[in-house]
Amino acid sequence: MTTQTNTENDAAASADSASTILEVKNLSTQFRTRAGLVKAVDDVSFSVKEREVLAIVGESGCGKSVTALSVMGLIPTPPGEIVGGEIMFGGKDLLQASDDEMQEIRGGQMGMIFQEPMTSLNPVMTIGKQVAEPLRIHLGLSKAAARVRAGELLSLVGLPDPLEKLDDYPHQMSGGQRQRVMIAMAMSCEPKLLIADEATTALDVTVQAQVLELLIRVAEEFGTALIIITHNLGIVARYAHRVNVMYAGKIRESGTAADVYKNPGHPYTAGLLSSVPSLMQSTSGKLQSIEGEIPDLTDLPSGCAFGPRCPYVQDRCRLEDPPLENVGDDHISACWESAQFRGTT
Amino acid sequence: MVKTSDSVEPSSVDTARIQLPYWLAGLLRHRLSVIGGSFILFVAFLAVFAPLLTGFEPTEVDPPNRFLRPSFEHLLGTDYLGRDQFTRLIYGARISMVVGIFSVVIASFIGVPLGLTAAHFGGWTDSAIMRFIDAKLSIPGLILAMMLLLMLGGGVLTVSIALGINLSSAQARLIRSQALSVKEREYFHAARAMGTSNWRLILLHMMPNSIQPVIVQASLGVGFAILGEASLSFLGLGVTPPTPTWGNMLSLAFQYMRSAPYLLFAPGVAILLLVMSFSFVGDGLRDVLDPRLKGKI
Amino acid sequence: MTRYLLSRLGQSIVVFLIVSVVVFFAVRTVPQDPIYALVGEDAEGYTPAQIETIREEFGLNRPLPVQYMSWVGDALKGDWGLSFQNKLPVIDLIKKRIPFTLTLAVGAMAISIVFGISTGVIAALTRNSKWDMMATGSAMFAVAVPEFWLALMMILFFGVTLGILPVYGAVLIWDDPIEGFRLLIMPAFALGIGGAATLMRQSRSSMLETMGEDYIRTARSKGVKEKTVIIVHALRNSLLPVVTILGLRIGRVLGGAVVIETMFSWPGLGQLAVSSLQKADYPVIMAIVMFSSAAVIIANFVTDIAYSYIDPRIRYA
Amino acid sequence: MSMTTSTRSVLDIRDLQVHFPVNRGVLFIKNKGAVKAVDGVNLSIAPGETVGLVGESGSGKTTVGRAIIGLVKPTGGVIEFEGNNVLEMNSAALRQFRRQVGVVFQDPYGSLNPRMTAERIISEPLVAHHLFNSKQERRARVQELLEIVGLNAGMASRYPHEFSGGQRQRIGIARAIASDPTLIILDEPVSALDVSIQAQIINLLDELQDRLQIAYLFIAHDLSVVRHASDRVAVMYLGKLMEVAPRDAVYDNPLHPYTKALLSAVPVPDPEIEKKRERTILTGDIPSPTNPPSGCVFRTRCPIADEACAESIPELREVTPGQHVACLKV
Repeated sequence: MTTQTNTENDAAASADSASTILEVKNLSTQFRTRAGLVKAVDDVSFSVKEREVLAIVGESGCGKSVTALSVMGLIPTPPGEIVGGEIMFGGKDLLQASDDEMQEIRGGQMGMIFQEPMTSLNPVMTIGKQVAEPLRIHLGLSKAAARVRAGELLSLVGLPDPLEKLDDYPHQMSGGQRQRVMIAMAMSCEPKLLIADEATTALDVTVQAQVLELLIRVAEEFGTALIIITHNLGIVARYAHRVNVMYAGKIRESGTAADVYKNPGHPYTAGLLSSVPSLMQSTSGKLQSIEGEIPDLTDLPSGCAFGPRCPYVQDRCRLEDPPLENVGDDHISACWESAQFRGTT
Repeated sequence: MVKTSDSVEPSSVDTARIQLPYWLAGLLRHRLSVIGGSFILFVAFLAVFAPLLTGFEPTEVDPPNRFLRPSFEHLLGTDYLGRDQFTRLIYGARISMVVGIFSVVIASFIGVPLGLTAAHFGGWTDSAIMRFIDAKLSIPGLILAMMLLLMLGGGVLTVSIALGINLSSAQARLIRSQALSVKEREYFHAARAMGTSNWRLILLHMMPNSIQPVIVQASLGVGFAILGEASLSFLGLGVTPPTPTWGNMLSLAFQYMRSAPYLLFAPGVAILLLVMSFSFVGDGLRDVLDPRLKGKI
Repeated sequence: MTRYLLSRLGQSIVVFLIVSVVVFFAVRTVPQDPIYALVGEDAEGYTPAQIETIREEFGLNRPLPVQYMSWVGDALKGDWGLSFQNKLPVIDLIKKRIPFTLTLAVGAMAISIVFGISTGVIAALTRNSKWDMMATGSAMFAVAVPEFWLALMMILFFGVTLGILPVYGAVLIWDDPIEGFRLLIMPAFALGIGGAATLMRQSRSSMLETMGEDYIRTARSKGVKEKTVIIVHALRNSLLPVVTILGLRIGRVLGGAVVIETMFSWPGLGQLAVSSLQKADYPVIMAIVMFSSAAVIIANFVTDIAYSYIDPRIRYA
Repeated sequence: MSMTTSTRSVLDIRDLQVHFPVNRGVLFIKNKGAVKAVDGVNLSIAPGETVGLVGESGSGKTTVGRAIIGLVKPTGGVIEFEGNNVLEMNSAALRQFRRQVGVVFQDPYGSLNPRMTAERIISEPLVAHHLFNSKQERRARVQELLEIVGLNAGMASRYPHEFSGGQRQRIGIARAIASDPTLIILDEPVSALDVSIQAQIINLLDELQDRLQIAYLFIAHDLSVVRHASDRVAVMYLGKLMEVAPRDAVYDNPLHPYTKALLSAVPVPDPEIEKKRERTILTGDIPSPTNPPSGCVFRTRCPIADEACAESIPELREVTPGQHVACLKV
């Protein structure tokens, strides 16, 4: 997109490179569908520091999950394909890594938890075997040792009767328990990075709180950095250090969570925040909503993809897609009108 | 495709709609369906215009000219009575096509109402219908058909009925399972909550949304019925001689295998190609009507 | 699981009872009075009094429900009545033929399973490659080919032209393994190849579907090697629907055996079925239908057991 | 026991019970116990009022809604609509009742028949209740409804798949208001929608209520949305009501320990508030409704439960004016 922003990112990264564990540069991932070519992720750059909690937030089709799957090397090909960019992790570009190298990284140094607790575990394999699998692969533990460690991990994630659970099958557990098992499994080799893709979306509120607290606690204990992918702005506010706001395949705004919420740099972020009714005080009358519909990814509007829904849209927005630019300290946003928009907010 | 919150496939359910131009267009893009469909039309043409396409009668015996090898006059040779094989083949096509289509129509008329009734009313009605279908399925199809023919006597219609009854249980099971899933859909609940009558529920909501796999199954079923008729005729139990069918032609060819092996080929290849054509069209329909299975089968 | 299996067993018994009722009444409501099957079409040489005596002798003068009850009662005791054709006990005829049909069915199923599942899985894993094309293409062919024509072609080629395989008769494999096997090859192949095609298509689509499941992605996210993903995670799950198909295949095989046994002069139940049907030998027909239906029901029950063994969701239900 | 405050309510549910039998047995089905999906619920809705019904999975909130519209058969209790018990109505009265009660479901993809055009979908209740009998009248009504819900009248001939999720939900709403109902059951009407679309639909529902004076039973699990949309809020857990009160009382001064925990579990989209909020994280899972705990159903996860809670079932009682709580410790 713009070299200017990239060099800035590079500079920021190299200044603090000792603690940056993941750096994604200009990542683009596409899917060939019957409806046409979908640019699910388009020129996305961001980085994650050690022990950091990064949130990627956005609505359906924004590309947040595809970003995560690209990092993990789990894009199903075909129909998907990573068409450009770099994913630097542990001094290596993952996009150049061989299958064997990727297998070593996945589950060893980088783990992932998925949205659907009901379908993400193998239904015909015991919990114990599934949790032991990465231990045997990456740490080379014996069958017996892996089983012992799996039991410890299950107790670490707070499952009652962990040793009995080893021989249970997934269908015997509740959704919350399965997500705990997923955490135990993903964290078993104490990875440097864990990606939680809508990991608590399918859970009830009280269970969601338990699982999130657990995730944060275990990550802190193991010194693991987290990427939380969610559409829930509350979760981001509670747990994230930094936040990337995505819309139609691109990062539109990025900054510290405190900064982005207090002083959004993009009309989309602002609209999103004001669309959520408040829990803390009663409101009546109209909610501020974003008009229009989420665009069809096979047929994006020209210029800024948010343009057609944006209350601040100008002619320029319809012609040129704005680059990410600094709007504050460690806070970037892609909006031609950000100065004007922020003045009016 | 990735199953995530932001699935990038724009609403894959979309293509599930049924509109004539749409599925026809879909089928026409499906190469094998086009080949299959063309062959079916070709056979139908031969069957319909059989009397115009040959100078012989299918049952016309000509003892001096028995066991003639294929020639210009007798494209596929003659059999032990000197009957022209090509003539018998295209007249036989009539039986195959008619039995194939009749059977499936009969199967659908039995199976679809049974399946819908079982699904809609559930409980004892469902159990009774399903156990009955299980019982029927537990009797090997060909044996059942043979028993029915014993009761009903041979002939095009009875063979179609026997094979139709056979195929009906698959239809009933299929539409029942589809209808059961429709019953769980919210549009069905919404219609019930509005006080829509049972008839409207079944005819407007349940049937149109569960009929697709039945259509696919029907086109495959035509193939099964053609095979079934051929097997029965081969055993001398289906359509009886002298009416030519591909099955009884092969039965005769079997008896004279050593003296006239060339008689073995044409009817067999004809059955094979016609059945394959129907299965191509069925696969095409499945791809068009049920995008979930696209490219999987 | 016990409860699940017990309920399936209960269902099987109900189904079997329905079959017996349907078969009995279907056969007895045939337009033709069964007595003529016994005494011949025009009852030549019989006086009406004699016919009545025979009717009584075979119990054909009692009300149908009574006849049904006594038929079931006797059948359970192993007495299936006498064949109309040769007045031999039906059960002896059946007993003699079961081993042959069983050998043929097992052979055919083995061919279906071995060829079907392996090619299906390979085709799925090499999707859109030339292996996949070949496997899918031959399956399309094999599903559509009439089994009796395939048998004809094999007889013509291997039996008549090359003369390397016998085309006629049967020897039980435990009486003469080599000859038994040589005799079995062609009929088993003709009977099994359609099933192989069905299983191939089913296991291919099932494998493809499984490979798209969330837990496969989970396994990959753990760094499991692709080979292990397939063998450990995908195979067992994708075999579940295939097992269901297997149970249903038995019925098709027994049906197909009717034609194949007739062609190869294989002295099994299928051949007996054809000859009894031609002679309207009701006691034998009923016994054959009941035995084959029982075989299918038992096969389905065994499938349920196998299924619950593979799938813990049923085992622990 | 009755907590009906208004004598003039549209809907009055008293001691509603929906128990699903658990069938066991091989040949002969034996009835062994029941899932108590809804167990003794009392709730009333005044004309034009919105009552929010919140709860987690297994709470029975959806079953309450389904019992009202007749999709499940209650095993006990009374559902009174404008003074008449729905469960004892003859078919003519039931028909009238169904005309006056609309329903909007959660799934914008599953709630519209994919084989019907928007016009046919919206005119379904009109056909079912013999309203607007001529074709032209019906067509005009459908176009009017489409415009009311913010869609273009020209979209009438489209099929559901040609609409986006938000638009489909608008069609569902048009169908629900087509027969001029006095009450609409909203079963998670926005939870399947994206945040930015949610707000649009909530606004539409608000607007329709003002305009048409419809009462809503708003069933949802999203507590922020319920606060915005409701006048009163009822909190359910394992088939029972825990707390029923005007919304400000529930949110600003929750009395039941479950309500408190539920509210504190919801993260608020404001990092500054989040830093200061105290939270109660409940331990354990929601018990299975097949085998609910004795006494108070919440006691197994309750931070203040003691032996007494295992012994007696707390009744819903008015603790402060208008605020009903089912807890022995309050």
